[in-house]
Amino acid sequence: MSFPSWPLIPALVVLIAFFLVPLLIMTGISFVSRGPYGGIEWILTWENYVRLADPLYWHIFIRSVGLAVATTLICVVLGFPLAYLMARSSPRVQYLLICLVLIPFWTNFLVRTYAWMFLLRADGLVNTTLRTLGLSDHPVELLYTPWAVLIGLVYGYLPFMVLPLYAAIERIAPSLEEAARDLYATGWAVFTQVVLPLAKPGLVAGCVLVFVPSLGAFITPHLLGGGQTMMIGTLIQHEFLVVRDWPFGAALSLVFMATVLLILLLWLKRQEAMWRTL
Amino acid sequence: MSFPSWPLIPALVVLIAFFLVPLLIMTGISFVSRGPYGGIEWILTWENYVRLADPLYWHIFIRSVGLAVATTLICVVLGFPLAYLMARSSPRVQYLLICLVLIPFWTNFLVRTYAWMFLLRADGLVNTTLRTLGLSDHPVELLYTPWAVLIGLVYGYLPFMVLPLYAAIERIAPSLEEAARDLYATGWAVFTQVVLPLAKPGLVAGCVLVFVPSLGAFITPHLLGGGQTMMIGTLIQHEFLVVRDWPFGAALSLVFMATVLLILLLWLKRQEAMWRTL
Amino acid sequence: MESELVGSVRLDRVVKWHGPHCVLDAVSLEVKQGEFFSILGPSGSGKTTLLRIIAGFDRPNAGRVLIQEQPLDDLPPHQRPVNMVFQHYALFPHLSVWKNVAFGLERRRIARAEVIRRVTEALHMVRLETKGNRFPHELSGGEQQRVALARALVNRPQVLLLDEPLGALDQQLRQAMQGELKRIQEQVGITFICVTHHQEEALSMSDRVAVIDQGRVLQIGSPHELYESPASMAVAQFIGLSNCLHGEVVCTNGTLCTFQVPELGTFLVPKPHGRLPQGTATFMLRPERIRLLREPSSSHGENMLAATVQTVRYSGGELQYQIALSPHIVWTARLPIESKWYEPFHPGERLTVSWDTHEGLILAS
Amino acid sequence: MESELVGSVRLDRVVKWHGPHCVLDAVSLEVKQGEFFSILGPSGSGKTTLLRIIAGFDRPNAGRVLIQEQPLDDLPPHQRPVNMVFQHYALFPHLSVWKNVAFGLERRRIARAEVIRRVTEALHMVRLETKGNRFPHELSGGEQQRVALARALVNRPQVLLLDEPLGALDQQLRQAMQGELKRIQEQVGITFICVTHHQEEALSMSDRVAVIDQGRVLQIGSPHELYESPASMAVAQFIGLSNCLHGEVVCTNGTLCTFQVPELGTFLVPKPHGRLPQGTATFMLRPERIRLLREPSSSHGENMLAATVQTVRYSGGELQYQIALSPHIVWTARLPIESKWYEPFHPGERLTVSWDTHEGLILAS
Repeated sequence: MSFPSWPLIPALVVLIAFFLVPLLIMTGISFVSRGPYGGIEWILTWENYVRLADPLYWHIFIRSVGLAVATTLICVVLGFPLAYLMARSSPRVQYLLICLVLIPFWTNFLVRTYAWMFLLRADGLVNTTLRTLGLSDHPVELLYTPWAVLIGLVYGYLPFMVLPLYAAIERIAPSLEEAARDLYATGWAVFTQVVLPLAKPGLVAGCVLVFVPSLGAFITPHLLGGGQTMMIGTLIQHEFLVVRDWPFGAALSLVFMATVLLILLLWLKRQEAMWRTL
Repeated sequence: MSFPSWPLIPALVVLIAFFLVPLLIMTGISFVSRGPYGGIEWILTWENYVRLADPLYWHIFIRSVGLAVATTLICVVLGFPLAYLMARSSPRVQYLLICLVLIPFWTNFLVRTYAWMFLLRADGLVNTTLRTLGLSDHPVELLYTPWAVLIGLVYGYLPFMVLPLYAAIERIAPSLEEAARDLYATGWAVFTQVVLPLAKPGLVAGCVLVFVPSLGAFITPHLLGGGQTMMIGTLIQHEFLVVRDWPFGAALSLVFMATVLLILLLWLKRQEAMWRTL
Repeated sequence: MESELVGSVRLDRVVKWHGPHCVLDAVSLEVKQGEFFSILGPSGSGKTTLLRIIAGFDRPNAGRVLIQEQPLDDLPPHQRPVNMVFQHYALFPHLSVWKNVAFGLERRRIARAEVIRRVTEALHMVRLETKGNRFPHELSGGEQQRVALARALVNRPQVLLLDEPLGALDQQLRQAMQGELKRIQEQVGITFICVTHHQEEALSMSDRVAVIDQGRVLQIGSPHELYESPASMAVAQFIGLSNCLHGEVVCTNGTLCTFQVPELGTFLVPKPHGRLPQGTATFMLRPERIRLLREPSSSHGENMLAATVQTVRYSGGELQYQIALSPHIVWTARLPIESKWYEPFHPGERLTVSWDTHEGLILAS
Repeated sequence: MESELVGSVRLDRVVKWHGPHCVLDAVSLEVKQGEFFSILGPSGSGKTTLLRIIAGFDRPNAGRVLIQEQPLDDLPPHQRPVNMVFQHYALFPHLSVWKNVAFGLERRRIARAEVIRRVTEALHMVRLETKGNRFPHELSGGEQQRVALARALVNRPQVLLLDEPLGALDQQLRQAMQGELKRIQEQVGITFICVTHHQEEALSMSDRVAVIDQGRVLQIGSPHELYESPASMAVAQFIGLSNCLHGEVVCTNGTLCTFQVPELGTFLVPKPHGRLPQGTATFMLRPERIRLLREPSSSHGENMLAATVQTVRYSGGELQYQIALSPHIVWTARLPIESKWYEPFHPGERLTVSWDTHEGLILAS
């Protein structure tokens, strides 16, 4: 390119400063001790990592992974038809649907979560409706269950599934679907043999974008799950905000991130192998 | 399209349920009274909106808007060269840079914010470095200032600026830049006359994606700004979590969202007019 | 055989509207068994819509499509005995050449051994035996075109539909593929219906051609008929280059008439077929029927007009002249260069245009 | 004039490497003032790189580019006295046609009145006076092409570079634009350097053509020279169709030699220019120099061979025959149809191929 390259140097500096420095700092903090009143003391130690051997933390971790996987799967099932609808609509309708999908981002996340709490409470809208209709005489327990957390997470992260899927499906030429139809494919075969494999990059991107933040989410589990459903995100929040044990929180967060990365890499590898054999 | 349309019906139902119902509920809640122990009581009232006339809230709102505008501008200045670099790199380097930009998303938001707190504290890394180098003998006040909030917001939302800009710039054929060079344009003219106008959709998307959440942010201002810098986001959080006044929080949040929408629509209109005269 | 006289594909007054715009206006045509039939028309003439209606991607607003006299009506695309070669091939980018070709057979749950046999045969036919493991993006344009062809033919449809099959190829490859396509069609004996806007392609490959414009069939005939006896000026101008003059035709008895052009005088023309367009008519002459002479030399059965050379275009084996008969009338003449010693005319040179009286044609204005 | 003998553009042993691949291998050539010069080569021959080096988008690894004998060396593109018409036009999609054309003038801070005068003039030249307010996406392909031309010419460069200027247009439009481009070039008198892979385009528009392949110049000459006296088999095959035979040439005194092909016997050929390639050589004959005869009729100065018709391709005014001289040797013959009564040969028919002995050409193998 003949474009001058000098404006790119600050860009690289910013990139490194912003995106690597906090990571390095957290790594450093995870190897020192907790100060007496929170904060840190400069004594090198493995202690924070040794404490992670406690199966308690791994139970929380596994429960969080399960919930994140469920969130991701539900988002795929709900998001794919939605994304397909968007991609194959007229530009006008596409624009409208994108706006609709993005509406939640215009309101405070907290406010939206409280709307769900209001819906799911013992005296909330769902239970009131059930009671009024005579379908149940004592309140169904909805709020402060893993189900409530699941609903909240799907609600919060569905757009992250829909948007990359939409972008991927929009790139699939409609003539490919017609060619498949012409070659004796039923509607289901067109979907599994043509649309799904070609939407794969968007699907993988969507899964990563939903799985990672829903695994680390802390506000939704805190508000909708209550104290009963401790998640990895709420645990880290607890260490930082309540216990004020920064070094342990940092260690927890790093090990958790490394594990997620590992899981994802293995999954992406397997995906690749799977798609290749398809 | 010959694709069967029945899987699209649940998609539409989900879209409406997920994206409109919470909004309607919040609107409903904002018109009733607060219950004695938090929660709500079913008495219709304008009270929550009347209370918003208090200039206190508008000061907070204006301060928040100022901070969000500053965040957006800094993100544009930092993000444009970065996005350009990404878009014009070889596919291999593009992939690497996207991963680098997305790294922060792999760690808990809270943890990253604490890394910034650690950097900016009175006994943090920046002040320790300054003192060690003899550049300052008493700690510089960094944490719990609007500047810390600004840094935290830019850090948190820069990827939302970089990614749409990258997508927009990548679509600009390099031959257009060459044609401009051929037609006597200097590097700066190529940027202002060709790249910038053609990257406009990405720039507008990036600005919206940074402005809206940074205006509503509550964790970053809470942690990095301390009690001194009350923002609209922390105010809403305060109403919901501490005061437990849901109706007022909902009204606050709705009025605030409507105002943001209005500001953005006016800005987009002006943008359009501006670009047209360019 | 009797069955060969039955139309393989028959369109019966097919009408298609896109909103307020009439794309196909009661189109009827009949394609014979085993024929290479082309539908030739400019872009926007409705020719692609016609093909999509036969394939089942679009529904006609009125009229019917019949294959072997069986109406297709509401049969979805995957149940019609036709296959299509798409305009930009529409190869599945995530599947190998082999998998692309096998796609249709696998969807019909054909036995594995049969699939292998037929895909091998199809790839052999398009001379891509060795490229089965490649992916579409690894192939050249011509190879992609042949994969698209194999993918459709492997299903042994009764009718093969081709949508601008050579449109994405460049000149040299396009000519080679014209021969290839014709060879394959003769080999498999399937009815081909080919949509194109490229007249040379239609003429060189087809048994018969339908010329359509603005949703109406202008003429159906063999390439030779269309070129030598176009039904109207529109057909003449769409098929090959044509020179024309507007004037008055006066016929007496005999095989020749007199044609009068105010600016140029009179000359003889053959008597038009059918009804005589008395009064104003159009005279048409093909550019390669023109002889250019340095000196007027009278010869029996020839017309002669004085003219001036405007431009000369050289294209290797041929020269194309623009010659002005009057300031407002410019004709094109194509002359093969039959010898390397040939001395071309120069722009500005005065010469005599001559042609056999029987080569002209009178069309209604 | 003396100045016209000075090369307008001169390339002096230009070398360009892309990694380990040599794209241009010491290319030297000289383009004269006011000439329409084409660089013809297959894709990947390095022709576009050559153009980009003249424009300044790529730097040569060695060698120099001179305009009016001034070396350009490290001048950036926006300081070179050349303008370029890009392959896919590269029109600014956010600017109107008027703004696109005015872009170069406005960057050079030309006075407003002068900009208006010159843009009006340029749009008039390409016949788009009425489309100044349109945007590129509202124009047809041919109109976009003309905007790209106007946008470059309005700057009055010393040299105009054109990268496959008609590559994105379809056949009919392409032929019309060839004439248009030539007209504009003669009108403005600027040196045009045009890169193309389309041989007909190069022949019909250019004063001179350079044929390049794999980064080397194979031959430079007028279209007539390249077609009638190609320097090598590679050039002959790239310019037009050619029939060839491999055999032995035996020359004695006189203007004719004897050419011997094991399968076909001997016939006479003209004596090659320059050094005699004794022993194995290639005989080349253009397809339109062939006469096809139903009966062998001996005539002075003609060669004759027996052959069988394989295929016939009809394209309106012309027939193209594939004729087999032996099972392994197939020639192409192009015959214009000079009369509507002409009776074509049929596949399988036996006939005699005849040509004037002087029309053949001997090339080193």
